[in-house]
Amino acid sequence: MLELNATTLAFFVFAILSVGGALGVVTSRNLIHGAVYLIISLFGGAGFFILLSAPFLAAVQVLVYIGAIAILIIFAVMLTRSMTNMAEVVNRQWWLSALVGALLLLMLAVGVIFPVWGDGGLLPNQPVSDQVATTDELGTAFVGGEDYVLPFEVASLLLTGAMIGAIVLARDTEA
Amino acid sequence: MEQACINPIDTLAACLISAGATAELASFVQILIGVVLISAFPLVLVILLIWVERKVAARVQDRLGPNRVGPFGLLQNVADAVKLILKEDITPAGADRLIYNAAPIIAVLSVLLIWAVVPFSPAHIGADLSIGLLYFVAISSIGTLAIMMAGWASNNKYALLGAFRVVAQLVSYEVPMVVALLIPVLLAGTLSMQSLVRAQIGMWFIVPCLVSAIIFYISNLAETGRAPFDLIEAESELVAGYNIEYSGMKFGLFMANEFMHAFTANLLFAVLFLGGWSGPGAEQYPLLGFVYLMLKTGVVYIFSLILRATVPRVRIDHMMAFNWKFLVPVSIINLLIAALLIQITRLLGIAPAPGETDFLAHVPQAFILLLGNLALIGGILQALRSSGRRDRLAEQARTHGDETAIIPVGSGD
Amino acid sequence: MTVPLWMYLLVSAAVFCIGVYGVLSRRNAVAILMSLELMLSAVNINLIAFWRYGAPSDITGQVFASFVFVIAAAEAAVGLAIIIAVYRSRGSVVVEDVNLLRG
Amino acid sequence: MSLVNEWAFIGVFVAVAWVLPALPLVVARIFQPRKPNAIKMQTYECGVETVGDTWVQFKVQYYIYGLIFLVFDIELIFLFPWAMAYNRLDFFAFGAGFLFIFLLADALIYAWRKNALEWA
Repeated sequence: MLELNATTLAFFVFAILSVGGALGVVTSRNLIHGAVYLIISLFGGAGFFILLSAPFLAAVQVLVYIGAIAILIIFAVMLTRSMTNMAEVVNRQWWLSALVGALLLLMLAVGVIFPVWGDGGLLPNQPVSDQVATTDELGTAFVGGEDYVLPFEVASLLLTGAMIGAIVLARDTEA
Repeated sequence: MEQACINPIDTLAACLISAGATAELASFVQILIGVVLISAFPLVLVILLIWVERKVAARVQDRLGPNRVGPFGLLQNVADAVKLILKEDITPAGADRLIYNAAPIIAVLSVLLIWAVVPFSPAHIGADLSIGLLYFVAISSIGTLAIMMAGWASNNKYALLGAFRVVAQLVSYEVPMVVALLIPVLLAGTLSMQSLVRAQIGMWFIVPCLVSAIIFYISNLAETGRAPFDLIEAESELVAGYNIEYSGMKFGLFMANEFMHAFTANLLFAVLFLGGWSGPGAEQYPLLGFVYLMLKTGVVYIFSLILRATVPRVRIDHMMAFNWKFLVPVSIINLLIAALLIQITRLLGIAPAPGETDFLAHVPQAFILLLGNLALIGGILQALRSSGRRDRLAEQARTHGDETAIIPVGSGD
Repeated sequence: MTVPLWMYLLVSAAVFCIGVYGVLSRRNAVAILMSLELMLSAVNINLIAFWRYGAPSDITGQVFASFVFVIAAAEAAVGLAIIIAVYRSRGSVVVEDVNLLRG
Repeated sequence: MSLVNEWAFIGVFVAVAWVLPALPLVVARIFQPRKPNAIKMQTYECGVETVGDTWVQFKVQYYIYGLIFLVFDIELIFLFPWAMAYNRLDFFAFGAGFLFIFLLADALIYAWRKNALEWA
């Protein structure tokens, strides 16, 4: 059984944050509340990244998701006045969707996660080593050799395309 | 490190362990004391800061400033705080109570959290995270969120409109700020705040990164909502901005947050560009390093106060144009120039070795980078002059008709 | 490290499935987009957990997570822009009301 | 201090530091007079009662600024590791970084040319 120490305690706090926040996102009637729940859930994710020795990605998660995407979502909610006065939050097949989600989770848990990585499973469920790559190795991976230099540039191209496309779409065409 | 021995908190932890406590408990107590000290310090400091600000503004405007309560009016802010506590605070009808009440706390927390990674001296830092600088940028974005929450939860058009403007301002000025921060990282090769300060022992980053220091300073003024970018409280346009519905101590928290944030921004400027705690003797006597840091911060802070008292507020469209059409392009060009020059100095073999603390070893690279920066500043000034002249001539031609559009010789600049 | 890998995978799977439910059931397009972001974030937790437990000395896991961030951001930017454009022409963000292909 | 200990500090900080700003609010709650009434609780609007919904429609320009900000924010994921590793890399790294930034600058120039940066 798990021993209770700071790491496991932090894990459970983050697990509650991310799952609870996720439930809030899909159930809240008010979309701004939904955005706040999304932020809570993403904070839980950032906590996991810290526990998993990837603090750089944790900071990026806060910066990108919480600092930028959440702000963008709130702007969009305001722009489309879609926050309130929506009589029905979910569509008619919502129970079907819930069934699909629950079955998927069951299938993943019973069919994949426990047999393979559970206690006594096929593969080890503890880290193979504590030699963790650092953030500057990430930079070396991107531009140090040929490995990821093409994806690195393509990412830039993708962002440029997304930005131009989004500006074209979002602006008033007649203006 | 031998300085750690004189750290009273470490001594206390050692005492606890010798008294029979477990190592976990001792380190927890150690962390707890550190947290309380670091988070309480700015909150106490802010009372003094508001006094300094009011005194400086008064001196610039040929007034006396607060001078009734206590010696030199020092207790004026304590009296103000007591007043704010005794005041009824009103939660407007239709407000979203939970978010409305959480917003000021989150706003203050977002500034306090920055102090956790500020290196006060070689031996004193809350947490020397390996990604300290990125942590600072990430935490700043939470402050933006707090303002958005405050504006939305108030259920007031003006508050919401004010919040939107502020958020647009904050996210816009974050772009040049972060691009400017990349250049010290290029030089130091690390994101840890303590290592960034150590990299400046030989040469302060303001010399090789002059342009990025200026960009960082300007965008920090905007990030903290200080004059001339204080549109957050544009009384004449938006009544008061996002915090209009807040009263009593909740308003007080927003105000304290603003002053604290301004000081924190100047503190970070001193840490990142003015060498932080570094100075003669700082390694031997960590407390001296703290004094150096506070002195450097004080100079920058007073400068921003004088700036506040002298410059008029800019209009929001001008402010946005200044950011997107001036600061962002300049910061990008500056980044490319710095990256190129650093690579060239390395090819020439005159770049200092990593961890070099000797001043002279840093001179050649810093000199070349400074030259690049000065050339960039010269180019910008020239471009501004010619574009300003073009606009002026176009304006003249439009208002005076054709015959005065002929420029008299020699009046062109 | 005392938390076994399956616990991370389970949490990430749970968040992912909640996201699936949100995408399938919500009527508001912005809410659907938020659920999509949840799914992407769950994917990232999964990636990083596998990286940390499987090959922590190799940076590849973090590289892939970075690209997931890029995809998430591009998706949010373009998706929200499409929603705003549709709202402007149709005056609605309810996905059932908006069917451009059917006219 | 080890890596985990550093983050434990941040964790305790988040858990404890919010008490400090919350404290004056609690103290104020105890001491302040509380006499709410309907007129006092009205939202503030130049002395007149609020007309209509608070959620008036906003300019799309806010979204555009947020969008450009998002794109530049994402760029940081790549540029911060690039800058950290820069001292150990050769001219190829400069070229790669240059191309990366140039592509992004392209997007900014496009927005500028299309007047998407105007506040109007």
